[in-house]
Amino acid sequence: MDAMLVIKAVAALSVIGLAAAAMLTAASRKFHVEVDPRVERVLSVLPGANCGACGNPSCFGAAEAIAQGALPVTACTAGGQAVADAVADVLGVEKCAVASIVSLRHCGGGRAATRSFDYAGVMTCAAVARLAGGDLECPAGCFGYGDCARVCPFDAIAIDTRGLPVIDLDRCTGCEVCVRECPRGSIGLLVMAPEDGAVAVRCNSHDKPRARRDYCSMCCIACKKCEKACPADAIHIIDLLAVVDYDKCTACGMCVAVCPQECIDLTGRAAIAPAVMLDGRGPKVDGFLPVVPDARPEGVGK
Amino acid sequence: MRTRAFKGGVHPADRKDQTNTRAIERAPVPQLVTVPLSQHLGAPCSALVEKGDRVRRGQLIGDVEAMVSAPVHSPVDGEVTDVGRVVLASGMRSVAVTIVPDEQQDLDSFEPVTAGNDSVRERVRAAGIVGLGGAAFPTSVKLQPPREMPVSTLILNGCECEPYLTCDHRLMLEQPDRVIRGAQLIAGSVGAGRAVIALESNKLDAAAALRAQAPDGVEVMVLPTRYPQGAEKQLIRATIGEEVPHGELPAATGALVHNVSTAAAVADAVDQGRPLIERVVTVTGKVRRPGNFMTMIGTPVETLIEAAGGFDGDHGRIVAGGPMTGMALADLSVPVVKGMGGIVVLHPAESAPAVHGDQPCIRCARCSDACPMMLEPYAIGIYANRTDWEGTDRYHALDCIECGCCSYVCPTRRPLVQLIRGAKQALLQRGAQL
Amino acid sequence: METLQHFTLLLVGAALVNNILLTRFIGLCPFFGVSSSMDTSLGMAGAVIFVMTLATTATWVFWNVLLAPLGVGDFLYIPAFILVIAALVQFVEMYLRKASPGLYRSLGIFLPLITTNCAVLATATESVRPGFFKMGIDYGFGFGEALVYTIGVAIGFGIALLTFAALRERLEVAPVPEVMKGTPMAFITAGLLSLGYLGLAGLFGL
Amino acid sequence: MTETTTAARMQVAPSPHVVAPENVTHLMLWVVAALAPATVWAVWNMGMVAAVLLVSCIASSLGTEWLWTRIARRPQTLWDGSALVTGLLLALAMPPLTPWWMGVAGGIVAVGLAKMLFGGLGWNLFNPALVARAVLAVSWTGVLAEAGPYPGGWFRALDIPATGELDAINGATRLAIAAADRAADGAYGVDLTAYYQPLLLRNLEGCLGEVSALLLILGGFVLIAKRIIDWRVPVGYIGTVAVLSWAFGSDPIFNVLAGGVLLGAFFMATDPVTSPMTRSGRVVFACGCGVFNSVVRFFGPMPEATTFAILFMNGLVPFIDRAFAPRTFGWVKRRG
Amino acid sequence: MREWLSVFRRGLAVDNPLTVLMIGLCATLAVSTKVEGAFFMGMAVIFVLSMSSAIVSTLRSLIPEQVRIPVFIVIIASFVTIVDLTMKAFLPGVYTFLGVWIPLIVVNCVILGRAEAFAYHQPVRLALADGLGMSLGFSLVIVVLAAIRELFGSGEIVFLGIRLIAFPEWYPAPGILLLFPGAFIVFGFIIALAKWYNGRTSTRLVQTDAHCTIEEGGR
Amino acid sequence: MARRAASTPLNMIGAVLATCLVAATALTLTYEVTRERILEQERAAERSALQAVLPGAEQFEAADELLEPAAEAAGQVPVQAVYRGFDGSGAHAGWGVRVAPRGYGGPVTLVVGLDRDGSVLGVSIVTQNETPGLGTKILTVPGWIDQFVGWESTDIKGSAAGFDAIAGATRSSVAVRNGVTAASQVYTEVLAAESGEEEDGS
Ligand SMILES: Cc1cc2nc3c(=O)[nH]c(=O)nc-3n(C[C@H](O)[C@H](O)[C@H](O)COP(=O)(O)O)c2cc1C
Ligand SMILES: Cc1cc2nc3c(=O)[nH]c(=O)nc-3n(C[C@H](O)[C@H](O)[C@H](O)COP(=O)(O)O)c2cc1C
Ligand SMILES: Cc1cc2nc3c(=O)[nH]c(=O)nc-3n(C[C@H](O)[C@H](O)[C@H](O)COP(=O)(O)O)c2cc1C
Ligand SMILES: Cc1cc2nc3c(=O)[nH]c(=O)nc-3n(C[C@H](O)[C@H](O)[C@H](O)CO)c2cc1C
Ligand code: SF4
Ligand code: SF4
Ligand code: SF4
Ligand code: SF4
Ligand code: FES
Repeated sequence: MDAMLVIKAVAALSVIGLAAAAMLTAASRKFHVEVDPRVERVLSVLPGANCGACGNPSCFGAAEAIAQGALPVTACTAGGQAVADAVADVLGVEKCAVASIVSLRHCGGGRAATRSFDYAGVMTCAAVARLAGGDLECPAGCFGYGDCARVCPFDAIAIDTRGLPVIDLDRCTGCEVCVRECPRGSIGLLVMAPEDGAVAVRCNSHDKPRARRDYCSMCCIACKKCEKACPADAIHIIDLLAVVDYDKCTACGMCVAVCPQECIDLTGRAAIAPAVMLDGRGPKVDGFLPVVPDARPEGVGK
Repeated sequence: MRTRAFKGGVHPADRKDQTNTRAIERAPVPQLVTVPLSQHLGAPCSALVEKGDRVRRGQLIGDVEAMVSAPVHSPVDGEVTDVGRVVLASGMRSVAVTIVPDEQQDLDSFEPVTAGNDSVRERVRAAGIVGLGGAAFPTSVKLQPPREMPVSTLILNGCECEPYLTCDHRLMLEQPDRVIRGAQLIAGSVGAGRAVIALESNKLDAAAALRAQAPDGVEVMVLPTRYPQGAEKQLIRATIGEEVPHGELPAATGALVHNVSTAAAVADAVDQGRPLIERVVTVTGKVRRPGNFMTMIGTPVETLIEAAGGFDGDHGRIVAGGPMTGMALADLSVPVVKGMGGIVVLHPAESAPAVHGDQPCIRCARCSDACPMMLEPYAIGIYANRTDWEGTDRYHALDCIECGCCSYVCPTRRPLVQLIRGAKQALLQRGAQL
Repeated sequence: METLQHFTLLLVGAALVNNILLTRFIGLCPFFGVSSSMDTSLGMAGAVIFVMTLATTATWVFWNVLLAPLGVGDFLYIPAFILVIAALVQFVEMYLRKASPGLYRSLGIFLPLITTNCAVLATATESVRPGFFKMGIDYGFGFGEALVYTIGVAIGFGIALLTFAALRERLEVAPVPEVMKGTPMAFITAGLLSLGYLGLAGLFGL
Repeated sequence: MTETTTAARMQVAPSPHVVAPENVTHLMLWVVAALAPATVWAVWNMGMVAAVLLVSCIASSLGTEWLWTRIARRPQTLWDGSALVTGLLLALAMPPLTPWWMGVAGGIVAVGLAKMLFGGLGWNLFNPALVARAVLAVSWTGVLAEAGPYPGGWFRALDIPATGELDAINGATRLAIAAADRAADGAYGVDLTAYYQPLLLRNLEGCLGEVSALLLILGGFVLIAKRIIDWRVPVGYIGTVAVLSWAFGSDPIFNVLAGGVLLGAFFMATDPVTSPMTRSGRVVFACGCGVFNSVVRFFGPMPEATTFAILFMNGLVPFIDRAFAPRTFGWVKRRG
Repeated sequence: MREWLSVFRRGLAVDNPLTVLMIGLCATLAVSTKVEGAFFMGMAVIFVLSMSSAIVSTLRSLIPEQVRIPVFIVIIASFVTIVDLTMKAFLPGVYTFLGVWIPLIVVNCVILGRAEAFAYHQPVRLALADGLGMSLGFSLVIVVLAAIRELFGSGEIVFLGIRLIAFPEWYPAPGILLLFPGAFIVFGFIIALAKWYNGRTSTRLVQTDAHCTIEEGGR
Repeated sequence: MARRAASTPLNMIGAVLATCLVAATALTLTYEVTRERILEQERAAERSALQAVLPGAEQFEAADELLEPAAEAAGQVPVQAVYRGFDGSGAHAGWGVRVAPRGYGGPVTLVVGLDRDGSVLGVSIVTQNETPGLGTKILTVPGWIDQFVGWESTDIKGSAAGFDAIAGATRSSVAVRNGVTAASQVYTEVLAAESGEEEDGS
């Protein structure tokens, strides 16, 4: 073996190796730039959905704010407790509990509500809402064109065969994006305990009960049966509409049982009805919901 | 002149011959008038009357302090039977005063308005005049241009470029004196040295009538017939050759645009103290006796259609305003408002086909060639469809004037205007949030 | 005139006819990684042109001063070159971050990506080791030729990256089947794009 | 107010409420109509083989579109006619002796791979017919070559490399021959003007669509007159080819008439979906096609480069669209 | 052992270097015209990656922080050179086919070895699992890609001179599959397949994960 | 986490030097070990190529002195090597010429075997970079390459005219043909004289 070649090789590689090492070492000392490493660390545990629910334009913004103490470690609504704990972990601060909130739909009309005209055009709730006030007789009902489903950053909503959005509470993080998107306020944000479930009144019309009945068979008729049945004094007829006080509601389901209009539902993890989803390939339904799949080029807004 | 014309535009079949020879006639007094308190852009009025009150024709029934607003007056003698919410043709909900007219009506008299002072602007405001060209922007506001942008040219918009409509045409033909008087008053009020009455080449008879009476300083200009010649920015481009810069008022070019009917209403308000309680409405299309009707504000659309002889067989959409920018009606009981220049009952085959949802864009570029604002509507549509509002902003969605040329030419019938409108709304909301 | 023609052909050949991304399969990771928007790909293209030129210069010097004279190039060039390139890029990155944060934001963030990119190593190696690639012509490069060639390659990289990014922006909004969204469609688009480049093969005998 | 009195619900839709009479199907059928004379003439002259190829290309294009929409549960788009145009153009761009199974494969590639996979009509980035043609050409060059000369003509139609020697190939299109001659002696050995007439009227040595240049030009004029295509594209394309041919010392008219330039310039580079949106962009696009076509024809290994020229420029379209965006009314500066 | 397996398995699917991380595309697309070449390319990567992961991990406590990058690069590049020279000497046919792509894998191996991210912090055992998993994931995909391209593109698969499988004579092999466009397109479909597969498994994971953590989050 | 060596200058230089030492030594070793084999492989490849084209020969000897005139004779086509072949008895059995005509994707290197009268005994393709599936057919189409066998230098034009190119691989085919023609050219202008001399000399 050629010893000379070994020496030459070692020399050459060492020169290059040392030069590289020296350059890097010198550079890292000389050009050192201080970046707050906490921002990176917080960012690494955030979900990265950039949903904006926390009021920041992106997860990065949130990470900065959290690292600087401008926002609490629980700032990420979407991430829930897990993320809050992780953030607390990486920042080395005390963990705090977050309230778990999910969104709830306040309309049960769907196919049971009367349409006021034949609509043609862009199949979104926002678009129909701009034309003659929307194609529902009910001034507050859900159009069912699925804007909420399109915008949900966690893919928690799908339009079911009744033409109503169904919210998968397992996925919903309470980020409120859908609530902001809905032109009807058909979805309300509320605080609830997922394990226990909660009741939801599926009517939001402030018309007179008589008028409501004319255009929707699922409406609240203000009969007060729920109010009487509730053992926890948690449901009341206010302005001719049943309203739940979630601080008191124990999700016992009494009101659900007595409502003659089937206008109250028990929701929550245990109670999600197995609705047939129309997520692009379900059965086509006649009537007013013919084109939700087409109106939604796949993955729009996702 | 040709070089000044705006780019783009379309030539829809104008179908004006149905009504452009019909003299303006009076529509019957309806059994019920519903006068909305928000017929204009700006703050809605508050009702000054209650259920059960008696009102006189011309009496002020709604007003508000806000600067951008216009009061409303009762078009009839009668009794107020309700003050409540109604749905308007635009789909907006507004409080309206419902009046049952008396049996006997003196249609030639009215209660003259009282203005704070004698200036043209005050009288116009008191008369509740809004732009009759469609946008229903309170005229008095436009009579007060920003100080740093003096108005040098008043342009009276007699283009009436929308298909079917002839109300402005008939007005210019039958009452050129009122239009010219209005032009003089407005020009005097804003200090404009030059007044131009612009109309399209399909109304040469009206041009002749105007020319016959036009004094010095009032010019009659005939422009090529092309939609949307009457849109404010395009009209300014065609008459004085300047582009209204993005985000600026027309006054930035030294021009002020008013509709000819607005000018006529201004003339009446100043000279007679006449409030804006009536307007000419073209009722045309698949009706038995199409024509131009002097109609009281608040008249239900049904009444007008009956006045025009009722439907003539099957019909398609019923449009309030022109077919390019007007609104399809869901309900014929909606009232005529100040900004409504026509009721067009479309032929079923002529109505745009009903498109449900998204149609593909084949990138034929017809929309961008037709767009008078030189936008790329297809691109805005694509981004709007994805609710990517930044994307729509990159393509200047906010500059769209919603003229409808793009949807009109699109071979796949993409609902472009609707998509763009959605984008504009979203962008404006976001702008407001910021 | 001769030289001008020679250099022009060298440039065109390197940039278009033998486009490094679409006809030679080199540097594909960033081609797919940073082409999702025009803006980022513009930054990347700039950074690649910069780094490639620098890297070729450096490897050319090390090869001709150290490795070739010592006769150890044949088996040391891989560690030597990648070390040189990695160190260089890292150095430039740190320098930019300190000296010119603006430039760093537009170009610098792409620098680490470049180290992990075949194109730089391949082009630098190719420029000093003629015949490394079995391309149409046997490039026997002087320093000037090596530089022109490198710049040509880098320009070709930039052109392909930018057009691809523009295509992907359009693809992004298209209703493609759900499973094909994103990278799968990017690959198929690249395939069809390279179909067009196929027509250039053998142009001018390059 | 909310009570509806009329029995039938009224239709409410956004403005405008009237639309221009022409829809997509009309556009597509006009293209078919413009191609019809050339197609009929080709079948008349070439007979059964041409008919079989036409049927296989068109049937497989339509079939793929139908199947795709069924399987993907998208709205049926068969009737918009674009698959018909794609199939027809594919057939016209192939030599008549192409085996039928290649026509079928071409239709599947065109509509399945190049169009529907990208989202269907309007979303494809590359011209479907040309993608298919390129794929067939590089996949089965041998098969196409072995298909041999058309009975009664001596031709080989696909993009076979010109080799410098005529005898190296079994037969050649006039273009290939001309190129070969030029390469061999540095000048044309033949008088190219003699070819004008057959190329214009009846030429059996090329693809189906090349039988008569005159009929193609007529069809193109119809589309221009109907404003279905922008005249800038064919004029820019053909003009560039003519000028460059002249500059490279060849006969401009022959170079325009021979090969696929006319079919490409009038019917393929004009495909709205895969060409730029603005007029200036289209000029750049067309000239780019012309430059690519001529440069490859004169300095490259193949005599025919229309397919690759247009595909290459298709790739640049989004970029061109960005670079040549129109100036919005009232905006002084171009958008950044 | 479970930990070892889970680290090992990651490279095969959810973190597959080719279909998910998209690293090492050049060599993959270039040499996948032949199963033979792809196979040996895979072997080369397996060798380099597992050897360097192991060595880097063994030496991890001896290498000072600031010079670790040059040191790691030298280690990895040396293994690549060894493969390069050895293959040239003993498998000349394969070497001619793989040619320049062997030296170029150094780039990917530097990333994949992820000397920093993984081996540097892990015991040898896990570093090896990672290296093996990653390189096997790489090899798996490249061989599948090559099998599709060779079989359908040329009608047969020939491995070291032995014809493994062949289509009947009349099969008109579409040559496009052996060219650049074919490589991109087939690989596009493979990624889609991988995405679909990973999506199926990982969505389920995410779902249960979310559920568990929220419950365990203890409200 | 394992304890890590501190970043002192000594440690750092030491670590880098040690790595380089080990790596360079290992690589040199590998290189040394493989070098012989690599050269041998190359020689063997060349030999087997020559053997394939000159079936009668057993010994080959590079005739480097003829390279320059040969290159001149071949014109455009580069000539890389010229070999004399000797049969078992040491008698001159023919010539091997390695040429590198340009194909589609770059040079196609081939060895052409010529007998002493200049007729082609065999052609073998050594390296090529043609398009897989298309140009590579010059390798894969069975029997194709054999058509060159028997071409006479005296009538090379005639043979070339009747040559059969592979459909779809015309340029690659022509490259091979050009290589063969060039080799014949070399024979006519250089080797023929040499052959004669040797005959005289033997
Ligand atoms: C919010 C708003 C403010 C406006 N302010 C003024 C103004 O100060 N002076 C003026 O002359 N016109 C003003 N305009 C009127 C517009 O420039 C335009 O003339 C009017 O909206 C009529 O538009 P049209 O073309 O759609 O009918 C204003 C319009 C809007 C919507
Ligand atoms: C697309 C479009 C078309 C228009 N066409 C007319 C028209 O034909 N006649 C008209 O008076 N105003 C038309 N306008 C409204 C004018 O732009 C402008 O608002 C009006 O002339 C101002 O006068 P006013 O405030 O008195 O209504 C149109 C607006 C748009 C957006
Ligand atoms: C060849 C090479 C490969 C690299 N691979 C990775 C990698 O896989 N992941 C990563 O996060 N960074 C990678 N980097 C980036 C560097 O690790 C990183 O920029 C550097 O270590 C930062 O130095 P620090 O440790 O002082 O923060 C790589 C850098 C080089 C030179
Ligand atoms: C003028 C015109 C030219 C067309 N040219 C082609 C073409 O060259 N190839 C093709 O596949 N389709 C063509 N089409 C049909 C259609 O646009 C094409 O299938 C789309 O690319 C599919 O999205 C053409 C259509 C028109 C209107
Ligand atoms: S359902 Fe609504 S609140 Fe829940 S995650 Fe989706 S968008 Fe957010
Ligand atoms: S809840 Fe609101 S956004 Fe969702 S479908 Fe109903 S109306 Fe649309
Ligand atoms: S509606 Fe808007 S985008 Fe469409 S043509 Fe008119 S101005 Fe242009
Ligand atoms: S007119 Fe319609 S199809 Fe044509 S480019 Fe515009 S949106 Fe697309
Ligand atoms: S393998 Fe990633 S750039 Fe080459």
